[in-house]
Amino acid sequence: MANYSQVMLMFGFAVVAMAPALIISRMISPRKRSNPVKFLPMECGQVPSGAGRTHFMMQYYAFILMFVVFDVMAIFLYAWGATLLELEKSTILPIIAFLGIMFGAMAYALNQSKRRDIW
Amino acid sequence: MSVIAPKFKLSYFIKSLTDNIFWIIVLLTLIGIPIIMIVLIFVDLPVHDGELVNPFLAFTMIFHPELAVPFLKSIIYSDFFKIAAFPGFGFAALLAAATIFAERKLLAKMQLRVGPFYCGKFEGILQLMGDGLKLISKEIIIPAKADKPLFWAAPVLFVATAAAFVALIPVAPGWVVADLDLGLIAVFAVIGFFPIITVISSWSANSKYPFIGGIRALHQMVSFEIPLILSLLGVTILTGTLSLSEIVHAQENYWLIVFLPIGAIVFFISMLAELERIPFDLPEAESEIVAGWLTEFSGMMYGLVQLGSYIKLYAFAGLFVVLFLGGWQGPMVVPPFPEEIITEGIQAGPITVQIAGLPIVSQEMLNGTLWFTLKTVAVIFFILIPRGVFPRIRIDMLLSIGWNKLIALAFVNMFIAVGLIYAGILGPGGIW
Amino acid sequence: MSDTDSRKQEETETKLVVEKQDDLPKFEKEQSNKITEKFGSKTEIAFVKPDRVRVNVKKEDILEVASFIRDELHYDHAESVTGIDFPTDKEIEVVYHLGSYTDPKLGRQVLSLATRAPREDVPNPGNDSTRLPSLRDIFYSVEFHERECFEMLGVFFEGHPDNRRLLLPEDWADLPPLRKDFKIKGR
Amino acid sequence: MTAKLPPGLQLEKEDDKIMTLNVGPQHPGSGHMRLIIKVDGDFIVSCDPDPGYVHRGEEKMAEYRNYITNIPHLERPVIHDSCNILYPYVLGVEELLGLEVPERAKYIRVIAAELNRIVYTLYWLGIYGIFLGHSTMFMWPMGDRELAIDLLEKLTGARVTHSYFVPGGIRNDAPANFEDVCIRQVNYLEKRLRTYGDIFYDNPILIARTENTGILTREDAIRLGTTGTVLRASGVDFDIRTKEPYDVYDELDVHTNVLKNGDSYDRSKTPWLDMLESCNIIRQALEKMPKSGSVRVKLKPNPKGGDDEVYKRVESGRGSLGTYIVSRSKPEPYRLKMSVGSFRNLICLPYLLKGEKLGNMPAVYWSLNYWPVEADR
Repeated sequence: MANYSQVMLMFGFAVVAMAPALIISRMISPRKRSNPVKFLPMECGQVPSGAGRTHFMMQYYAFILMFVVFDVMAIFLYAWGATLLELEKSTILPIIAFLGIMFGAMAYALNQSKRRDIW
Repeated sequence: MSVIAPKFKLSYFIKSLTDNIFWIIVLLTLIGIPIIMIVLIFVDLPVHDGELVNPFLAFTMIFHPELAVPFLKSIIYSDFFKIAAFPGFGFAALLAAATIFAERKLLAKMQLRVGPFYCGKFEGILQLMGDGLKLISKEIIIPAKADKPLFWAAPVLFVATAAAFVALIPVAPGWVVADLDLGLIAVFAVIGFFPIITVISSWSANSKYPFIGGIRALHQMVSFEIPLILSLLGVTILTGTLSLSEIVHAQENYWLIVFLPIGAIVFFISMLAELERIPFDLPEAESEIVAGWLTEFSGMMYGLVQLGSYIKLYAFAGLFVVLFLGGWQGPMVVPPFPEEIITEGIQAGPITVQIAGLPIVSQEMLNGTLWFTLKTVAVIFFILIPRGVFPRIRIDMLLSIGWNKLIALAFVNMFIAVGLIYAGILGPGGIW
Repeated sequence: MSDTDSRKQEETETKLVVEKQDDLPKFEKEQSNKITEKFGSKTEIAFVKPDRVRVNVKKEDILEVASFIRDELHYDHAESVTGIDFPTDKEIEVVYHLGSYTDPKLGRQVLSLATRAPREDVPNPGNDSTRLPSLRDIFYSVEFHERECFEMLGVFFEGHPDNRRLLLPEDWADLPPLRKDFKIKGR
Repeated sequence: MTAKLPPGLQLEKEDDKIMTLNVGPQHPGSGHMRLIIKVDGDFIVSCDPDPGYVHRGEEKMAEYRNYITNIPHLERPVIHDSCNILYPYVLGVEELLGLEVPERAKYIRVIAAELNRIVYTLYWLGIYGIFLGHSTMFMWPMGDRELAIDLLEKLTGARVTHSYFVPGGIRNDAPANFEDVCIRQVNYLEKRLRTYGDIFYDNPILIARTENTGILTREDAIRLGTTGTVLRASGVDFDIRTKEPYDVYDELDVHTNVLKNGDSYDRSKTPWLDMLESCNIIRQALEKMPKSGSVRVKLKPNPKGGDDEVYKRVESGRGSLGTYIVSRSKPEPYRLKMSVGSFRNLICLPYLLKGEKLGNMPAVYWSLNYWPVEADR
């Protein structure tokens, strides 16, 4: 288990190593609070109107829903794939059936995702 | 009297010099030495000759060559060195910096211009340092309505996640920060953090363009993660393991790209998309949404995100090498360490020193690192080239490529792998 | 420009009407004849030059004449819409330069259709009597040109769906800048 | 014009699903103008162009200066195409003053105008490349532009703002070795231009991105009064150089490039074909040009036009460029109106962008061959 903690250590090391860059930058860079317009969000030179984050529906939201299903499926396939050498050859059949079901579902979802008006 | 310093006087100059030297000495004594002490006390100190190396012993060792070598060795083989320097952060950051420079020069050559030229005597080699200095001395402007803690954290988290990714890449036999049994799964887990960070930063900026860019990044990474994961299924099937080091060991005779070219192509394309490089740089498409999710970043925050993305690039290139190009495997080109240095010692003037414990690192490690670096550089080169050749693609094209074509190809790849196993070409009875 | 000067010019301009029939280019003459046949005294052919014909109409008749030009003479788009300020006449002239893409015979031709709107000394763009009917329904391409004319000279085009400022800033509060009484500083 | 919105897009109802984006004036993909774009997710539901950020009142300024001093400032709207934007003005003044231009001057004018068209179009092409994310296509035209700029510098003495055309001819004669240098540079330039086809116009991603986006049908192109490359990409064979030849274009063999689809790809390809055609025209003109002779007729100081008006038009890099001069027996024009191609093409932008994806915005917008400074004048 020590190995997994090393990933976290690496993560922590990067945080500790990079935070000084921001702190030094904050220390040596000029800080002029002269103009409130300076701190407005980017709106191409105009005064911003409306909220920055709104209810914003990309028309491709269906793909994200598919991801939720297929990511799990992919990891499940890894459990099978890593032990393939030890398994009987006939175990491919249920996997193919499983993939068939998933492909059917995926084809339907892809077909539906072309309809922009479902969202 | 020059124009630059009209009030220049030699005596003042000498005074300022002596002042500076004085303060440097004072600060070093008051701050530097305590820091060294603290480091020596808290860092895991090696046991040498049955005796724990205490700070005072360590100090003596540093200046004693016969003792210094084992001490150095113990440092190099410590976890901290692995994390901070060699297979970890330092190595990755060095390669990332080299990549930035190489990219600029390479693109310049493709586009019939010279690229960075003036900073540094040779071909603008110090340009990167200049850029870094510029970025660090620029003001960091944070939009007034932003969620400040999240906004500050996002660039640091980005670099840190990229570093965590680097931790999983084996560079040479035994030289990996975290040698996991489920290394491949861990890679997917770490990759999964990038969209989250992107969305966090774009959400916290509270501005329209970063928001759209973040949503685009989410779509892009999400739709390319499935092909990315599935394209590596073939590797797992053929090698029967999820550990990256063992995958490399399995490629002793044949590189996996020989058997799984389709998987390699799918992985390469997904990699480009995950890295947000042209032609998949939709989240930063500057002509559509200013700079995408990077719009509100300024100064060093932007610099950190750039550093993080190039570290990520190195990590992905390294992953490609590990999975498909045989990792550190390659003919032995590093000459063996000369035995007579250990047996007879080094003749340095009147003194002959016999140093126990040399060589510090093994021949395999040097050779492996050399081959790994060469292959990684080659892959990075191929990642850089599309930027000069392709325009950016559109998000619906991207999604349809990801979901329709690449996933299908990934499954083709998987069945090729299964077929190779079941036909007996590879696997227990085959040529493996 | 002094008053007497410009008045004299106005007189000469109205007298430009065709006198030497023989020298005139044939094709252009046919075109202008078609207009005069149809509308008679409502229109006035200001000049007929090679490839260029100019027709002056009253602002009440311009829609009718423009539809005739589009449907019968096959001019299909407007090249430009120009407003010209004549302070001495207390009028603003608007000239539509019409051209044709569809009729290959008309490739060289540009027909100018001119009309005049009353001008007020103290303009209040959009609310005063400086009004003309919009030709947008007849020649779609005049949409932006008329918007420009509106902001630059204060000619309000009735029936134009989108009478907003185009080039000038939203907070422009001075005279319409292309009127003659708007002076450039220092000149 | 019925730009059909995809089903499910909300146009009428302004709820919080619609986000208003100000694209410009400080936006890498807008130029000096603003597009007020309303997006519903990834789709643009409406677009309202708002030019005028670089309005300089050229037309007003022209009323205060005489016919000669108007020349330098009238070319400012498009300094990359400064010969062409002066061309109709110079032609108009010549007609007003009744000047006869020497033959050699006419040819040199044509050469300068065509070179300038190349200079402008290469600039445009570079921007189109970078708008689509193709950075090589940004750098190559910018570098190759120098060839044509060097030629113009040799001819006119200035690199960008030439002020070369004057009523009655051109300002100065071409230098002695101009023809040799010109033909060599133009041949090389044409070779370079053909390589753009390989890297840009045959690029599969570019084709996939720009084909069938922002389609302007032939009828709409005519009805909206578009001009130049936009018009020709929609299948209308209209080029003023052949329809109403000015100077010596009637003695040259000018081929009009007409493409029929009217999508962004065709609109982006037409200027490139025009550049190749320009190389052709320059070579013809160099061949037919009188080798010596005067290039300019003497003008009286402070010339006055009569009580007259002229409307002259030429084909510039962005389409028909008309200048309408009303003269009232004064040394200054009474009214000068420039009807520029960019301004005329701008009108199709709201129609082309409606219902398009946001990613297509730069591809469609810049394919209109639009130059914000020229549209504002």
